[in-house]
Amino acid sequence: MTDPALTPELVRQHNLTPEEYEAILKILGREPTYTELGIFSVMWSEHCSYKNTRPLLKTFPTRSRRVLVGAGEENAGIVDIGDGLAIAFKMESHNHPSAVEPFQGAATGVGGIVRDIFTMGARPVCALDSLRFGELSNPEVRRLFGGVVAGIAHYGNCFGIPTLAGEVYFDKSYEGNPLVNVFCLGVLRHDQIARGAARGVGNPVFYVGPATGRDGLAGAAFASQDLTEESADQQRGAVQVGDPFMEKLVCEACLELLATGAVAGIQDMGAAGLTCSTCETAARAGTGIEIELDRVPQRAPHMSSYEIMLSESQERMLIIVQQGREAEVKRIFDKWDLPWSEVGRVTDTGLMVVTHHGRTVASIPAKLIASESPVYHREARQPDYLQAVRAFTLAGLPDTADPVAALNTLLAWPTIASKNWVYRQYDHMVRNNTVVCPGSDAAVIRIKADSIPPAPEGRAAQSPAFTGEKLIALTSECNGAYVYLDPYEGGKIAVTEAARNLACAGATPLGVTDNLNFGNPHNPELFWQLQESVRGIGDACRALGAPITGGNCSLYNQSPNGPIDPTPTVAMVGLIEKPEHITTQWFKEAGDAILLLGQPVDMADPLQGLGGSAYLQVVHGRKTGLPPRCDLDTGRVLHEALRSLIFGGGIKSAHDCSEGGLAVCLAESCISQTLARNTPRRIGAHIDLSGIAGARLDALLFGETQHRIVITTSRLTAARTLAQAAILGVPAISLGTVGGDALVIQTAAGQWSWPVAGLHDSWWHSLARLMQPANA
Amino acid sequence: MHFAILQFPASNCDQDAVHAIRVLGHSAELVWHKDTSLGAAEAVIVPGGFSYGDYLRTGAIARFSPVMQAVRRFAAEGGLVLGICNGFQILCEAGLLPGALIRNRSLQFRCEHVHLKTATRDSPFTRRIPPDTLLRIPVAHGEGCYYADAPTLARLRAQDQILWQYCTADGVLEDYASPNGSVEGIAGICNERRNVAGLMPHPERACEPLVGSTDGRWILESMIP
Amino acid sequence: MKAKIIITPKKAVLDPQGKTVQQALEHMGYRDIQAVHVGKYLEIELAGSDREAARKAMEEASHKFLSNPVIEDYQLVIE
Amino acid sequence: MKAKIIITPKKAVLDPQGKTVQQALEHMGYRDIQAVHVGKYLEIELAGSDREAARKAMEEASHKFLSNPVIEDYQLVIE
Ligand SMILES: Nc1ncnc2c1ncn2[C@@H]1O[C@H](COP(=O)(O)OP(=O)(O)O)[C@@H](O)[C@H]1O
Ligand SMILES: [Mg+2]
Repeated sequence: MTDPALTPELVRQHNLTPEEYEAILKILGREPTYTELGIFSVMWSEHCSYKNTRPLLKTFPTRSRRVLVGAGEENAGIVDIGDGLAIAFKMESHNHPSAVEPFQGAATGVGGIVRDIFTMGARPVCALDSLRFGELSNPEVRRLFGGVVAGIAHYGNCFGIPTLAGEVYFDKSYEGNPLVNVFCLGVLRHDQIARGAARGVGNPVFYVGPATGRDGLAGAAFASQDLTEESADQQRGAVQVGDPFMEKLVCEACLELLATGAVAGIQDMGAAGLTCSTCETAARAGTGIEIELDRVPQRAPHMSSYEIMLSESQERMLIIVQQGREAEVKRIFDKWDLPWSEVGRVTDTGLMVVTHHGRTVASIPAKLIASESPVYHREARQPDYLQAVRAFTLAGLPDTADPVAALNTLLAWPTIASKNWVYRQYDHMVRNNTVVCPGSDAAVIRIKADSIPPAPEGRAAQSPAFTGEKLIALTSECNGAYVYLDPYEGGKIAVTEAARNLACAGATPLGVTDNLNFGNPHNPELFWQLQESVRGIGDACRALGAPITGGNCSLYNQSPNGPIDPTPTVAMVGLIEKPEHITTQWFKEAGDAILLLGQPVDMADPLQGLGGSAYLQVVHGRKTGLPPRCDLDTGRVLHEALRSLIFGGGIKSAHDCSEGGLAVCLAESCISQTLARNTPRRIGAHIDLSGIAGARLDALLFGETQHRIVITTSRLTAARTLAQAAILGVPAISLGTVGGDALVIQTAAGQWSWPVAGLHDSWWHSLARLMQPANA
Repeated sequence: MHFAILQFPASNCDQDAVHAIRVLGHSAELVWHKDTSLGAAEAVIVPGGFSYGDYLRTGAIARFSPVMQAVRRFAAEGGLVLGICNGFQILCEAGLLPGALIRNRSLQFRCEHVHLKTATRDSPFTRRIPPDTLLRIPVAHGEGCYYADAPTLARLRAQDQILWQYCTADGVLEDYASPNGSVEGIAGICNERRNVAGLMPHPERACEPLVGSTDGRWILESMIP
Repeated sequence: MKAKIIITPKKAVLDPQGKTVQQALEHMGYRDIQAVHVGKYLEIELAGSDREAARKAMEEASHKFLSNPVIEDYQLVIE
Repeated sequence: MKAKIIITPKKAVLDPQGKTVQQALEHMGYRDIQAVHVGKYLEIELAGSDREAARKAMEEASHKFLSNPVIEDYQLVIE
């Protein structure tokens, strides 16, 4: 097979600019081969090089005294959780593959992020998924949503990782370009951190896992273009299919192998497969690497060197083994019946050399691919649409006349409705560690001895085995509408709400991983959204003491219908010190006092928290107005106060106000506890808001003023709790009492009542009904 | 009491079973699917997971593993064998239990807590369950719909082999209480000799207050003399 | 040679997938659908040329392993 | 009439199920197995007698709904 001639057209098809091509000539001192052109094109795609985002990512706070491996150093960041233990976590997107083939696209997304985690030497212990789709009235959206959820379920369940938290938003802007962000968290001991580096000249390089096929050719490049009919069609020919069964075996075998100490470096073959893994491991170690493609197991006949290097076949790993210890690799991989092959060696040349059929098809200075990769400071311009957003006022917007209907509608709105249709398809309890299941503000998982990979041989005797338990809380957040309406505030709110959810669970933040889902960075207005939200996220992470330990950028999220709402998804992980601190969102017992921490309505906001709100979208059909203001100090003080109260004992439930405002928060507190299948535990509440003056009724009930948390205590401790909140610097008022069969809200404007059975029905079954219009 | 917990490629509740047994104060060891002996085991648990990816049919490939020959002998000698979830599927495929488990009627995987009624306390898997006590235990499966033909069902009933049924919080057998559409709400059964049992729910995930239920202990403790 | 094996759920066994496909087809406007059965299809490529030996081996595999006689029937063709 | 539809994974697409079944067969001692592909089989019972109309409808359904053209091929027979 002859390689095509290098023409400017071919260079363009590889998404390389003439300037980038010049840079390649300079690095090589000659024309690239066809395979080299392919290698540069994927390595310099946005997906692998972050060429448009690197300058922005540099502004993130990435360190704390707990961060052991920081953002960008390795495949995932690592954070200390005490007692010699650490967690590795990261989020990754699989948006475009999921648009093309929802089930496999989402499934392989899970596979990819799980590999990123065990590559670090950590045992994957839980996953989380953050999803965005168009509106469910569209059958194509239902197909995508159903397929994505089934794909995540298939991969995660079979692998045996609990998917225990996440979020799903539905908005027209995601039609045709769904977002599928998946997160994985793993556990390891400090002395178990593995490196993705090709260390030790002369060390053999092993390929383990299934054979390479033509699947996902140049998937990284595909992710770095707008989603068009044409680009999708190209990708359809080569859809990646995930094999979670294989991944489970590869994971167990790798962890077992790492424990032997025979591994000098390990790297998964994710985006850009063999190319990226060889290049990066050599660049990290400052060595060279030589691989012989004839030794790479191949699934399809007659694959070219270009295809083998660019394939994204799943579940493959590259392992650099200490010379002389090859037998251990063979023994362990044979035990697990896994294919392996010795494909090359570490060298001291600094070159990544690829040979095929006796010919050298690529020879590139590994370090330079990374260090000389282009960086662009894109033009940013404030979008025109913001004028109208800022001009929006409540004048002419009649106050609510029917709060009863409005609350029921909001609870049934798919974005707010219970996501049980999703998470009941995920095995969220496998591994026997799930303490708080999906359905509360944050999920809680315990870490115990069997969460940790096998101990390195010989080391076990030195450091005593961990026999205790640790508790980790997780949540993910991002309200894309807010970010669209004000990217800076929206970015801040995503982080702050995540931190607030953790506080509600009784947890203190450890770190953040983010996934920046945006449109085409060449569009200055879209780049401005990116730049502003990065600034917001960075500021919030600094203020709340949650460093960013890693993440992922997914640009070019636009279909022919236009760009998505900018969606910088934030996943935050926190530590819960004691089991007694674990707090859930639902009301516990009749007679308990309901209190509000925070300002009922932000009266300094001219929109009283209604800008960008779910209420405005659902009831008035408008996605506009500046979102609620997010003062980071107020947030920090509130979270710390809530934690102090929880640590002091006596807080029986805590739920924050987010989409749908106070009324939705109260309703959820009444109806969100589930004891078992078809066995909700519902309990009513009597709320008196008549003392709150000045605000509009819709703003009081459904406004989304930030920094508010509804808590309950026993009646006897309520007064003391209010006094303590005041000392801790947080406004707090009494809202009412738990009990009865209805949520009753009394305001200055009147009294309304909702039987909890009806609220529950609207909220719990909404997604199932929308997904089955035929049976509705 | 010493338990053997089988480990197939892609078993993923094997560690959970080991942990649960240790929580109960007993010992457990993993036995690799290629092993031909169960060692010093006094009881066997075939754990949940997706052995061999559940490819072809759940449990179809695992059933042919060398270790299953050992389990067969162990059962033939009267040893206690409990199959949980995928383990139940494997035991049915292996013919150690009658019937089969097919796709959930919803066609979707279901993970949630369910209520179980113990249909008979006359078995080494149910004998310690307090009378008239419903169990609250998680399920997590895509293919847990129990099927057996009419003569087999009649035999199961006649010989009191149905051990657990899905029920409502009030203990009523209702269709909607079942996560999978099993015939007669069957969640678990035993063989005629009453030393081999299988169930779809996960008792090993319900042995500690921290994870939300301790009802699974009744089942595992029943196995301990 | 090729062994082609079609595995179908026994008539008495609940076939929720068949039911769902039928409903979906009806919902999409297809008429005259009286029943849908969903099964499995296996294609096994075999070396060698002894048809009778292949048939015997594949019959056995189908009966013992590829299908579950409690819930499934199979048809085998050697080509 | 009956429509019989065989749906198989496209050749270029990974078929982990086929691979696993192949390995299992080899472990059980079956020789000469070169490849295994696992697909789906649908049997649709149709009322009426217009074969051509049935074929057209079933072609469309196979393409649009019963198979996933991104990763699967199908064969349709009307009997
Ligand atoms: N895709 C999903 N996967 C798993 N759990 C989910 C998913 N979407 C939502 N959840 C869970 O449902 C609950 C409610 O989610 P959400 O409405 O986003 O809450 P909040 O407003 O507090 O962030 C949370 O426990 C969340 O983790
Ligand atoms: Mg919340």
